[in-house]
Amino acid sequence: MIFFEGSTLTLAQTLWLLAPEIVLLATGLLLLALHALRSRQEQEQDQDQENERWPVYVALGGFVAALGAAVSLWGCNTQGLLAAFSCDPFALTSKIVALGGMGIVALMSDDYIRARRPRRQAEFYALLLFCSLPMCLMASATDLILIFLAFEFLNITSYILTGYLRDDVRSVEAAIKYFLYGSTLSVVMLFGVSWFYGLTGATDLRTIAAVLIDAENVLRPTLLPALIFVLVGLAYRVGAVPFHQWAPDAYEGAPTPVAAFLSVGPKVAGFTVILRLLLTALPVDLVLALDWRTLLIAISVLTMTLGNLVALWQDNIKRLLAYASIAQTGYILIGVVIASPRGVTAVLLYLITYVATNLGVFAAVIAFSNQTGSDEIEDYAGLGKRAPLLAMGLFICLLSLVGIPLTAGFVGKGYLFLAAIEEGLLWMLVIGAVNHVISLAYCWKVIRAMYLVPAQEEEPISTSPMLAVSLGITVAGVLFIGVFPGPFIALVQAAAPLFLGG
Amino acid sequence: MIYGIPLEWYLILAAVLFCIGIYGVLARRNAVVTLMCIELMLNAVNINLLAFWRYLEPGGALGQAFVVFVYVVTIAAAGVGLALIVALWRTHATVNLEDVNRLAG
Amino acid sequence: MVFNFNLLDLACFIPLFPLLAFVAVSLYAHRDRKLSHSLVIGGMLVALLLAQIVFWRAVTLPVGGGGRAYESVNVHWLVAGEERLTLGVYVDPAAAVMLFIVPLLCLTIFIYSVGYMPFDAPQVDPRYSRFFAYLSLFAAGMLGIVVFNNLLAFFISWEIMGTCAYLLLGSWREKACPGFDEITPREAGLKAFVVTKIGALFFMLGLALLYTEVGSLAYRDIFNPETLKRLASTPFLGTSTATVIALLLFGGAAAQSAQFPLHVWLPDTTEGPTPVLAMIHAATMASAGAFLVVRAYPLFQAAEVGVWAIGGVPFVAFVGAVTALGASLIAVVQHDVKGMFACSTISQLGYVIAALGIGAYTAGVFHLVMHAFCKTLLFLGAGSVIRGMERGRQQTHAYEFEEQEDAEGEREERSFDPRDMIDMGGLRWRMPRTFWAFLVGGAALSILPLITISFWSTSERVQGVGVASVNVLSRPDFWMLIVAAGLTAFYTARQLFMIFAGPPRTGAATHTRESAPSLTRPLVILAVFVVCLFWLGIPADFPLIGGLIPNWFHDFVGSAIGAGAQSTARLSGGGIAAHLQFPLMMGLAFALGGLLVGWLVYGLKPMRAGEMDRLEAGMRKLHLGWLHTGLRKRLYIDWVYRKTFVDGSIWLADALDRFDCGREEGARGVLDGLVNGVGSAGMVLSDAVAWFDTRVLDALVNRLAWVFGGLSNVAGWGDVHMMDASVNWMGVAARQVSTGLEFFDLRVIDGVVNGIGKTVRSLGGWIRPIQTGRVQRYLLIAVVTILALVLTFFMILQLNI
Amino acid sequence: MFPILSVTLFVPLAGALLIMVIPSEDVKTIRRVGVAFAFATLVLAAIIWIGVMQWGAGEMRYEENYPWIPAFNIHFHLGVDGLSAPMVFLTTLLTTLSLFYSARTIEERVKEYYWLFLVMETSLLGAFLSLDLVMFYVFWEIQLLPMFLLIGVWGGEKRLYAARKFFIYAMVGSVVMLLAIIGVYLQTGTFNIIEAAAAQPFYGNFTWAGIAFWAFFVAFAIRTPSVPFHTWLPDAHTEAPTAGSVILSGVLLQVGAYGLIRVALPLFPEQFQYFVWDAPVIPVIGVASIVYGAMVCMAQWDLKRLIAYSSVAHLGYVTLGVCAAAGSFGLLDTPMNLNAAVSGLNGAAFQMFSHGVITGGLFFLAGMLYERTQTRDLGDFGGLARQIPHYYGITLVIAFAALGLPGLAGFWGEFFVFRGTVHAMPIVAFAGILGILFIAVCMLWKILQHLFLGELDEEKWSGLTDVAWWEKLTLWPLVLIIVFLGLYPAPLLDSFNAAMTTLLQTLP
Repeated sequence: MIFFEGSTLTLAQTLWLLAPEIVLLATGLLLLALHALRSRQEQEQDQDQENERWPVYVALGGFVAALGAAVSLWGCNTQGLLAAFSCDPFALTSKIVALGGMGIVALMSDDYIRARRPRRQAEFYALLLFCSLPMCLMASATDLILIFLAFEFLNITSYILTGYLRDDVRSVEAAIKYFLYGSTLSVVMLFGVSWFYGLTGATDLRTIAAVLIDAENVLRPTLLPALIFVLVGLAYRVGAVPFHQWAPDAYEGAPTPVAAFLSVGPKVAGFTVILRLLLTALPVDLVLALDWRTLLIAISVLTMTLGNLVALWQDNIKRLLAYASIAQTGYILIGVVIASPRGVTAVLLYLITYVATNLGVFAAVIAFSNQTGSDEIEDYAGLGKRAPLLAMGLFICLLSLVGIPLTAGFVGKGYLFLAAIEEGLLWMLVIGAVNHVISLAYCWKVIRAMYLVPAQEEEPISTSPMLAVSLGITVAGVLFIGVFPGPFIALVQAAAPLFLGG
Repeated sequence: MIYGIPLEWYLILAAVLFCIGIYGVLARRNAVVTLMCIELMLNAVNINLLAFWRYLEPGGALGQAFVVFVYVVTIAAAGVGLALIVALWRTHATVNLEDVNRLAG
Repeated sequence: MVFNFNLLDLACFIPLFPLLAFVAVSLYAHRDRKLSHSLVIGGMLVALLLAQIVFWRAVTLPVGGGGRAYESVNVHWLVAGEERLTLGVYVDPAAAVMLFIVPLLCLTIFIYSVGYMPFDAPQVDPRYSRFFAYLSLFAAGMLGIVVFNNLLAFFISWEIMGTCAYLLLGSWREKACPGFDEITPREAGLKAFVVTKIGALFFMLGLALLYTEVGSLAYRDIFNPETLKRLASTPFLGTSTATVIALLLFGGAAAQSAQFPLHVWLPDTTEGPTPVLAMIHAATMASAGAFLVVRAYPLFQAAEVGVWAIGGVPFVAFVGAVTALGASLIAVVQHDVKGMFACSTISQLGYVIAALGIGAYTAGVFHLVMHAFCKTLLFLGAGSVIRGMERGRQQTHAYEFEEQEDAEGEREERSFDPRDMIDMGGLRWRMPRTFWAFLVGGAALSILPLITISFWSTSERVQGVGVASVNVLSRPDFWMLIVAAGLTAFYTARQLFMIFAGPPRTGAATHTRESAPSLTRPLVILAVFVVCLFWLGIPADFPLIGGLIPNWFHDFVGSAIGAGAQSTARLSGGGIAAHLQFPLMMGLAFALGGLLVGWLVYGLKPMRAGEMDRLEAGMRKLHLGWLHTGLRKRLYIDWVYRKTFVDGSIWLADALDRFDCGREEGARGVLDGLVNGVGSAGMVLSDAVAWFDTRVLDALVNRLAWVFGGLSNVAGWGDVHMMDASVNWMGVAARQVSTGLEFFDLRVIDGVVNGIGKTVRSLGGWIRPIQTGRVQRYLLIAVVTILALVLTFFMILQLNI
Repeated sequence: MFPILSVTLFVPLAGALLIMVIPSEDVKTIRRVGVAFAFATLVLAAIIWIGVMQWGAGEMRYEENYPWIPAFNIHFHLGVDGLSAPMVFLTTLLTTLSLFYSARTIEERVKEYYWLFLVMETSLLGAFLSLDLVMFYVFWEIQLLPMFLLIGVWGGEKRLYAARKFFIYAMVGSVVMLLAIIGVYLQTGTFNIIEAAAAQPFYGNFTWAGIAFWAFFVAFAIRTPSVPFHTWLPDAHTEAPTAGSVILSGVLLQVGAYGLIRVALPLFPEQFQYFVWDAPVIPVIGVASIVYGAMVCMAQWDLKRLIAYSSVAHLGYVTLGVCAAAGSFGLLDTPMNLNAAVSGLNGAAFQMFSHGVITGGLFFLAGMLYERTQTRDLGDFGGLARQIPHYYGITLVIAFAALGLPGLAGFWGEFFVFRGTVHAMPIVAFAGILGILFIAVCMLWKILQHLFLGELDEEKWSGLTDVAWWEKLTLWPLVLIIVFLGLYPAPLLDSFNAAMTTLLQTLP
């Protein structure tokens, strides 16, 4: 609370609270402008911008700046001060996570994009920035309208990113499917939102909560379907079964960096929205809370089991990762169901570890496919010989994905299950354990290919510096979180309860 | 405005539109038609919002604002959707969704 | 304790030197044969000197006078919780006596084997020094048994001896050279080890129990009267602890000294080289078993009341008597010199055990000592005879090369065994020294039983069950021992006459010469000892010669259990009642009778060349041929064991192995399969089913193969005679049982695994096709779900939950 | 105070990191560095053991306790007493020997091999040293990965199958244990093993205590391994490289047994006693492992498989010994029962140590033979005693030790286990004693007879060479330890005895 006294904010302060979003927006526009200029120059003296790196640097600069802004805001808590927008530790945590993740995505998409659409790099990074913007907004939004806007914003930009290789059959197909599925379900959600508005006469979450606490038993019958619609939309956003089916196709078809983005960005944003919406608008002491918790429990069990089981079948690593991340969604939902500060902490912690882990895996996958142009698991044979470091990084990240001790994944899962037991969800624990064992199996599939199966061809795989850096960062993060989880736990524990209690 | 038309009618109309939209999205094979159906659903939502606004809190501006935002979003979505359909035509030489099933399993 | 040096402390160095010799030879000296055997002999020589010092010291001191034993040099050894067990030496009369004989015998045997082992024959080349190293370790083990102060160290030394026996027998000859009963030396070694190991396991359990009960294994703790009383009074497993322990220890002793159910290993050891036999049978190993009973005698006494009796005879005594009788019966029909001695060893040890069982402590110990001497003497003599025969045979060959060899020679060629007494004869003039040694040994051997039997005369307190004194004539064990005495005398005579009397029956026998002095000198020494020692232990009231010299041995050894004083008292008391004279007379009569019969059958008219063994001929004439074969085959006991235990356990092992992990490809075991099933159900669902199928099929095939195998076996065995059939039936039963078990488990558990696999597969098969790749299907699913949810919740509302 | 434990724990890790930066072409340096670091650890371990004996092995010595994850009061807590000090020593000894031996035998991917091995040493040491359940679990799980890679990369032809089975088994075990650990934490609020034992988790709530106990027990039984959780062992051993199976059987299995004594027994004495006495499941498991393992061992023809099954049987004695102690929980007031229980545990611990040394030696021998002849089928050999006498001699000693010959190290464990068992549960003892017989038969009949006795196949094995100097250097330390401990077990026994007496006396 450095700089707010009194109950109102000056315009400057308000803008300052929006700093990360503004930075992102500005950088994105800057990129586009520069691109326009460069391409005009190019037409004048027709030089090639094949190997130009400036877009990625600008984008990274933007992400770093936004990250810095978010960090600099750390500690302020404006709940109730602003309409529709709250800048509290919870939001900031998820913003930091999201922005960090997106930064790494930008870092590792460099070679990929330059190799495929050299002339359109700037647009790509601009789109990445424009994707991050709604994610930040979703983290802070406390009003249904803003939530919906950010939600759609994220949808649209990610459709474009998915279809970014517009000459690639698979990319376009993935995009169109994603588009149809996503927009339909978001309309469904919107329908629900409209009913929320109609029934409570408000779109601000706290007001809704207030109304509901008074008149719940009157509203409940009519509100339930609306609630279901909203939940369905959110479930689609985080890729929960049975609203997950867009994910595998989109991941497989999309450009790999975009798949990486899809696997982290929407999830982080979606879960922050889920937490904020459900816990603020439908607090646990309502009967409706019982409803959505029941619903989410079912979804979560379904999600983790199905995700793991189907992941066993995949031969394409991107699809495998898609199902793996679906399963992760199932785990995280446990934390949502717990619906207590500890649960929120668990979710945030899990999101941190998940982002680090997943991005690491994707970095390795990108590095591999940049060299070999393949995503099939059997082509990973002998990777341990061909690129020992790359293989080791992928190995560690996979272990973290499964949740082996001394990796981030273990911390996340451990904390989550601990919280679950404390809430008395023992059977959750059992299912989680079973799934843990199943998840070992597909992890083993990749490890086996990398280390145990002899390689077809021997020539070593070199990793470009950008990818090496991003892989290094993620692996270091994974290990660091795994070995010294203390500070992170403290962080999220500080962040979690504020928006509940306030 | 009080022409005796109760709120429920609007709501039912919206629901019906919504269902038609859903039906179209599910049943029609042509991508463009599907897109239109999505628009239809969005409009159903708009009707909802406006009706609620008009009947519950005619004083406020919340509902209208919401509708405006929804329009914006609708247009953006439509633009992206059409662009994607064009790309689909360019790559697959079809807009029949039944034929777009390379990615499966 | 304050350390005041006592000559008896030297006892702790006695086992040390042979051990050092072993280490030195096996690590360093094994390249040089001379060096190695001189090292071994030197070590044993030092041991002998120390042993003599200790012995005489013990005799002159009143060691054990009134049951006091000397104990010293206590090293911290074992702990368990608070209690401590120390390692030290313990000298009491029995130990002293053993210290007198063991090093002596071992030394003679060592020296003998230097001469006996063909020094330059190539096939023994690399193992010559190994042989001596093992011998030395063997002796070290025996000495350890004698001197240590607790049963655990006793046990360790005991097992070391067993191992040496295995090594000496097993690794001696590489070639499979079937002897009389078709068993190769290394099989014999394995058999010896395993059978004695069984005994050792009983022993070990006994020790464990005793350790737990008493909290120590030192003799001073376990043999003090209060402890014994407590053990005898605490109930355990339906009887008293003392009894259980005693029985377990006796199990060990019975195996080691080849008592009836566990005697099977000893006869086969005859495949080994003769000095080893002398070690095993006489000097060390087999005697150790009896010595265990001597050691634990107080425990046995404490337990005796509890030990069940058979026909009024204490269990221990009964086993001893049965063994004595049966073994001497078997010995009667042997043709193999060593084989016969082996059987006689068994029966003599049976006497010792029986003596101890009926409470004849001193008689038992004396019998043990004397048997050690006689049997060493006889084995060495036999060795000399065998060497003689071999050399004779070589000469025959040289001889036959010059002139045309006749059919006779060829027949020898085919079946010549230098140990077969049928081929001997007339060696009396060709090997005089050996003959005299043999004569002394044989005479002593045939007299020995009287020592035990005489106990019934010398002692009032015959150990009956509950009864203080019973009429011996009503005692089965008495009669068994009496008969065995007669048989002993008979087979001794038979052997003497067959080997030495009459004309030589083969060319080999004809060309036999006296062995080298290195072989005969030990014989002479031993013979002298045998003759002298006998006088020490003659029971005081032996007819004619009794009491000529005071029965020093009885006083000295008996004092350990406080029997000495009483005996001397009775000596002063003078003559004894007639009914007590009777058993001894009877025994004497039987012994002499046996000798007489022997002389009548074999001595009166010596056997001719090519003549069938008279005994066998006679029995065939009496239609007792089956009995003869049975005796030659040692009453089929070994064979029954092999058919049931050995084969049974091997079958069971194979069955379990299949059950566990299946050796053949495709036929994975059940446990393994279960695990793999779960594992791969989670992992590679697609190949799971094919894999299970193959496995079920394989299981089926295996099963059929097993059953057919079993059937064909039954068919094949149909026509064998009675015992064979029954035994094999047991074998088949065992096999079929294990088969059935395995099959059952294969079927059942496979079923389970199959189930898991199928369900998970169907699960996957159900899930996967959802991802059709058609976006509208996806949406359909989504919408349907939504409707379903809405409906459900409306239901819930209606039920207003 | 000088943090000797954490230094010992991290020296191998430092070695691993150092090796990572050495270029993989420079094989010689890599080997030197690896052996040097392993040896340094060995020296440290010896110092630790001596120190522990010096200060009294009953208590935890050299304790180090720093908060690690304060949120859950997880601590970086090391400590060593008379039980763990010998195991630490064993670990470092076997690792040193293995690395020294591998320096001559591992040719491909030396760099990875060495640093994996050192990482594994750290994790093994950690399991023995840690007094915090989470640390124990973490190290427990970390151990699996290097071993998994050792089997999978440097293994034999069926290595994929073996590695997979090993991985799945181990993971199942550790997941179960993790659940149990969490349960204990929620009950007692601490991960500290000692405090948790003092707090007696789930005290009075028998069902939950039973569940937690079984979770622990199954995890340890899989690792130990007890029948029927043992089937991963033979394949893992058969396929693993020589040094790998040495460590696997010598140390990795002991971690399970160690956990049984260190964690399962003190935390859940009541349940343990219940399942030993009232519902005698665990004795049955122990006896089954012994007899069943021994019998299956008798049927093997593959040398390494045979040794693997023999170690199943050997570790059954450990289970039995712990049973003896657990069975007498509550009756420990009389000195007789206390001493019996203590010597049961002594036997178990002694068996762990001696089994590590003996089976390690056996696997070294098997590996040497395999590297010379490329076959492990016992049927192919015979009469080697003449060809390779030195090898024969060493094999004699180790094989006799393996069959528990008195006077060699293998005997004491079995004897004390029976001394603990025979009075409390005679039936179990009588059944278990069969195992010794079968093991004896298969050692003598299968190994000694088929390898060394009988006819020598001249044209096949005439080229066979006797053990080389480095192999002697690898084997002789083990042989010396075996003989020394066999004749004079006091040093090791005192150490165990002190720790076990304390453990049993501190049971509530």
